[in-house]
Amino acid sequence: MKIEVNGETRELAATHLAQALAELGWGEARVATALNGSFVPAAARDATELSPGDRLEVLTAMQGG
Amino acid sequence: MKIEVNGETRELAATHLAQALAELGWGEARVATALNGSFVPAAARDATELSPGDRLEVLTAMQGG
Amino acid sequence: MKIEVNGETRELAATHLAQALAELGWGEARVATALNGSFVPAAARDATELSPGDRLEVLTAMQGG
Amino acid sequence: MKIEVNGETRELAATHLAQALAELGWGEARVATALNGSFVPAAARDATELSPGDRLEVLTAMQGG
Amino acid sequence: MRDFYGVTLPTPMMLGTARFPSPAVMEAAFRSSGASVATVSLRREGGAGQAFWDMVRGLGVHLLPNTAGCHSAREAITTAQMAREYFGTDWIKLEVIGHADTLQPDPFGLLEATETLCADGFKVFPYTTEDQVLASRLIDAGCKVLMPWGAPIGSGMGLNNVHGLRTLRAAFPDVAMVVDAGLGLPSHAAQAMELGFDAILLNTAVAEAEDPAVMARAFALAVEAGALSTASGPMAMRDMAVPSTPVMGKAWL
Amino acid sequence: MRDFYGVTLPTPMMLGTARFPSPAVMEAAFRSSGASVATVSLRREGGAGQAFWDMVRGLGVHLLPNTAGCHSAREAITTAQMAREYFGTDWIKLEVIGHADTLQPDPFGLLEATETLCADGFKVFPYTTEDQVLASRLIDAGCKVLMPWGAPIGSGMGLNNVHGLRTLRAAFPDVAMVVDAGLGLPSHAAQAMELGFDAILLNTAVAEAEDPAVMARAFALAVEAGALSTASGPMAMRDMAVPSTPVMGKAWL
Amino acid sequence: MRDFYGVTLPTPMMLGTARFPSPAVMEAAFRSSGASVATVSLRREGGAGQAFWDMVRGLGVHLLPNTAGCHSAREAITTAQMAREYFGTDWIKLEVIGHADTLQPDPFGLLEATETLCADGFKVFPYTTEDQVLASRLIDAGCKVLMPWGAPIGSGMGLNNVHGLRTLRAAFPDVAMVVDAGLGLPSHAAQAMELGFDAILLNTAVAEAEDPAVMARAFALAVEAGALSTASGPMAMRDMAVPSTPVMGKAWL
Amino acid sequence: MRDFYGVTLPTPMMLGTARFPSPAVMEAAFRSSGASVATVSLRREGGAGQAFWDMVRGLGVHLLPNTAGCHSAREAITTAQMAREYFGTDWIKLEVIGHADTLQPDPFGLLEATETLCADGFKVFPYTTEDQVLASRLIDAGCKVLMPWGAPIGSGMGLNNVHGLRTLRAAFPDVAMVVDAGLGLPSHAAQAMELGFDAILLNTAVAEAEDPAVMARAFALAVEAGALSTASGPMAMRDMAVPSTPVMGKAWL
Repeated sequence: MKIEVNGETRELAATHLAQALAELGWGEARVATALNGSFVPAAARDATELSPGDRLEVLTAMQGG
Repeated sequence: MKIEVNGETRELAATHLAQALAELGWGEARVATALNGSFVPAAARDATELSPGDRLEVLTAMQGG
Repeated sequence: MKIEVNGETRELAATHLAQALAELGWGEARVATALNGSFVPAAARDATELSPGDRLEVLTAMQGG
Repeated sequence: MKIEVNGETRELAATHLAQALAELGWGEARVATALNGSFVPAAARDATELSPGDRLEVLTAMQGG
Repeated sequence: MRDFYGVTLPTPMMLGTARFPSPAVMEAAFRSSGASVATVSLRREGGAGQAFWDMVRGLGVHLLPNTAGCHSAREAITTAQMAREYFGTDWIKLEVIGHADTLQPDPFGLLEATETLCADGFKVFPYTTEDQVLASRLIDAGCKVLMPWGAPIGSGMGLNNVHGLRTLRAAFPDVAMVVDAGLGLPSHAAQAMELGFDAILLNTAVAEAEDPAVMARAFALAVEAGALSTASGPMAMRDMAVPSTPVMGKAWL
Repeated sequence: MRDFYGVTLPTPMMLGTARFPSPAVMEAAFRSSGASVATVSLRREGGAGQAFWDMVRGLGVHLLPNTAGCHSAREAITTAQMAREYFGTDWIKLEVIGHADTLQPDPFGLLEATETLCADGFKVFPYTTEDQVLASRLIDAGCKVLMPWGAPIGSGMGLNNVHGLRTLRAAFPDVAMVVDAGLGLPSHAAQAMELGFDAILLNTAVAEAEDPAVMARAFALAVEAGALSTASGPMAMRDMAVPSTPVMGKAWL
Repeated sequence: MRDFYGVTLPTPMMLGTARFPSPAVMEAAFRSSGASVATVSLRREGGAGQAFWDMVRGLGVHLLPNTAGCHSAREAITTAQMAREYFGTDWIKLEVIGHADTLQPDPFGLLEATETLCADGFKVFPYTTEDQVLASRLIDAGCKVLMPWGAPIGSGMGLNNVHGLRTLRAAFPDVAMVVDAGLGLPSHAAQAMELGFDAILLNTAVAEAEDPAVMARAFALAVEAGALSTASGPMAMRDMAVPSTPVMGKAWL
Repeated sequence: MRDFYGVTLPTPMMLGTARFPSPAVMEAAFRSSGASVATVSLRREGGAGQAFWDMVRGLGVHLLPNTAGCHSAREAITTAQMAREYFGTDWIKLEVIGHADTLQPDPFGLLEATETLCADGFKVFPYTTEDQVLASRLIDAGCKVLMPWGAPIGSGMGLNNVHGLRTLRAAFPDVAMVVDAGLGLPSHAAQAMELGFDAILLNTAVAEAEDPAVMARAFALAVEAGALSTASGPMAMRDMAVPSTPVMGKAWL
């Protein structure tokens, strides 16, 4: 299905968030995730289903002031 | 009944606000009134019943900054 | 003789300051004069002799802050 | 003779500055001297004659800002 | 000058009526300053109200009732409603005090009361801080006038946060703004107008001067001076000297 | 107001005549401000002198010739002598410039020229710094007026050393003092008068405004405001807030 | 020094990690300053995250994630939750920006997000204004630390409202306070500590210096200087001079 | 750091020896601050001189005798000659006081004494004002160091005329300059160094602190901070905010 990942539309085979991260090459990466503006803890990624048009944010550490 | 007028307890015969103002000698005076913290317009004074323990504020113009 | 008037060298026939002013066209003008850095009052212009190379300043009113 | 030492009048037998310092108990002390407002170097104390009424200042180190 | 809820004031000066040594001195201050707005309040009837009411009406200026001393939105709203009836005006100088020592506005209570009163048809003059976000919320609520403080009420310190006031002024060029509270000297008032504010409101600096009528006049002249300065396009400040008298034609002496 | 060598001025404002876009604008600035003194200079005759002389006489104000641009006592003295004859006044605004970038007074040349000119019967208005020792020497030399700078000429920065100016003012309470140079905005002028100075002298801030006549008026109002403030006994500044509206009689709502 | 949610910091300096010319220069700045807290953020994974994470952990300082760029409480809350998981800390520098030009805090969004996050167990470091009423609401919500701004982020202006900051400090003597944003020079940082603040947080003034490591050291020394000054009981300021060298025993020469 | 008549000082801090509660506290202040110069004076022998002399020699710092309290060039010259012999140094902190209340330098007496002493081989450290013309005359007389005041001695007000000091610093880039007198807090000292001065001299602010040794340390850190800041190329101040945390990559939440 098509979902939006960090602002870009992607076609994914995954049906759950954990799979999506793996498919996107972030299976092992240290990231924090939010789906449609709500935080999804790492522990909940396996059980989190995706729907077409979902907005997924995958964030990581960056410089800050 | 006993009601509190401008912070002082008064024994009044009046049962309505308009009567109370007259009884207090403010029948003709230019004043603004609030009962139990809520504004009572002049037009509503006749119809406004008093209950024992009511808190009546009778205000007038004063210097202000 | 040659004298310097307001920074410019001039050839003058005059031998005295008063004549020089007339020759320069300032006979009637309201001006203040200094010769070689010293003030020459109007009353002293007739009697003030000029020498070759003298430095004459002829000043007038101007805007000032 | 009488001379003024650091603001106080003293009767001294000494005729020269070096003797005066000794007589005042400052023979050995580290001090700087001025006579009548002028500096007298240590080397000149022996040769410096005193006159009645002289003003002698004998100074030493003190706190300063 | 910008208008205040459709009213164009003859002078950019608003004056309080409190703390004067006598009513006569207060009237003299209004006359000498030409102040066009007088702030008033409501207090418990003690017998003096009618006389004061007659006197302030006699000043022939716009009355601006305040909600001074109110520490909650509810108190301020009720006071505003009573004031509207008593003084016969929908103008209200809305004060919701957040702290007794600084008498600073409570941003939360102020916004709550403003929203209620604007919805109820009041023309709110909110006593506020220089906070730009609060200002935008008050404007969204319906305010067409803002009254940021210069310094704590009665302190006479002048403009404590010039950068903040300048930023506020620049952020809302079309909103009428009055510097209220904290002015102590005419130069403070002139500075406020030079920053582009539209008027000032003061009380203590005039009422507590040895000669209030003269000080009121001094402030009136200062605000006019500041307003004219802004209107006349001031020179740009320079970091170096520039001779005013022309150098050209200078004699060699 | 203190007098200036026996002359009482109608207004505490002195205005320069330089850098205006046109003579007409300059005249308008004098009219709108009611300035009571005009500063003028002497330059090499280029033909325009007579017309300017007629015009400034027409202003009906006191003329104060300056020695602008002089970098030595000798130059300044000769210029002063020429000015006395030309302008028919023994008033002289004595400038002995010490540095071309800052146009700051040269304390040494200024004192030397002042001593000579006072001895020669001039009424010297020395352009000086806020230096209190220099001031006392100028007063000893015969000055009854001092003109300390606020900031470098033409900078418009205002009062760079408020503490120094306050100290100078307090040190010589009986000497007339004019803040000269550096004022950029009316609030600067009001502040100078609030500090107790007796007048201001300015030029660039008015002449370089987009509308000089209006800005001149603004400064005139500001100096009057500052003077009235000083006369009316200002309140004392406080570090804490004090309610203007009385707390007594406040309703419980 | 006051503690920060139970943590006593070795130095009263917090340093941002952004805008440095290189990671190596950033590390040098942390080493030279001994800063004890590093602020970090979360951004979209672009590949560089892991390396930065390894590097900041290597600094051996406390990490303080921020919610920079969030303009609503909801955004800030979600970002805070993600940061807690990623960085493994319940410390959060809470920014809810109210205006893009000034980057000033939004008092309303900030309070809303603070109440939610405190209830959710976060240790909130709110980026706030000097507003005392807002401060008391944040403290009521559970904040044990406040981070008032000195001036707009990245402006380097220093402390724009000294009176307001002094009042805030005095109002809540037991709350740890960090001056955050706007510091441009070490003297600004020393002044903040002299006013009684407990630490400073800065970034741009260090990162944009020509030599960030040296500037970081300069700020570290300045905050220590200010803290020691407050601890050592400063002299009272006087309006008049007092000789340091004793007059007694002065020679008559 | 610039040198002082060929001497490079280990630290840019000079400390007075007066007004300390005890000699032990004074020694502690020198140790804690690492001050590299101690100012001393000469007074009438009362018995305590030898002990003080032994003690200050024991500090292991450069001694800088002063002419404190001298109100004429003649007095100052004689005092300087006595000091050179007593302390065995040709360094002299030359004070010629012009007024008892402000203890401000007398520009005329100072220049006269400076010319005499420089001609006599002294290395003069003149206590002067920010006056640029006076400064140029002192430099012409042979001074390679200037000591402009920040504020009246012992007032603790800090830098009263920042613009004047900045102008002075810029006018003579190659002359060593020490801000002397009037500093009250470490932030004042840091600011002086940020303005480009080479060192500070202070006494009262340290000696009158409740804990002089700690305050001395605070000032030492502040001057080092200011010096490092100047060396590290500070950011430019901006009038608007600029986010430190990058906006790029910000999540949409």
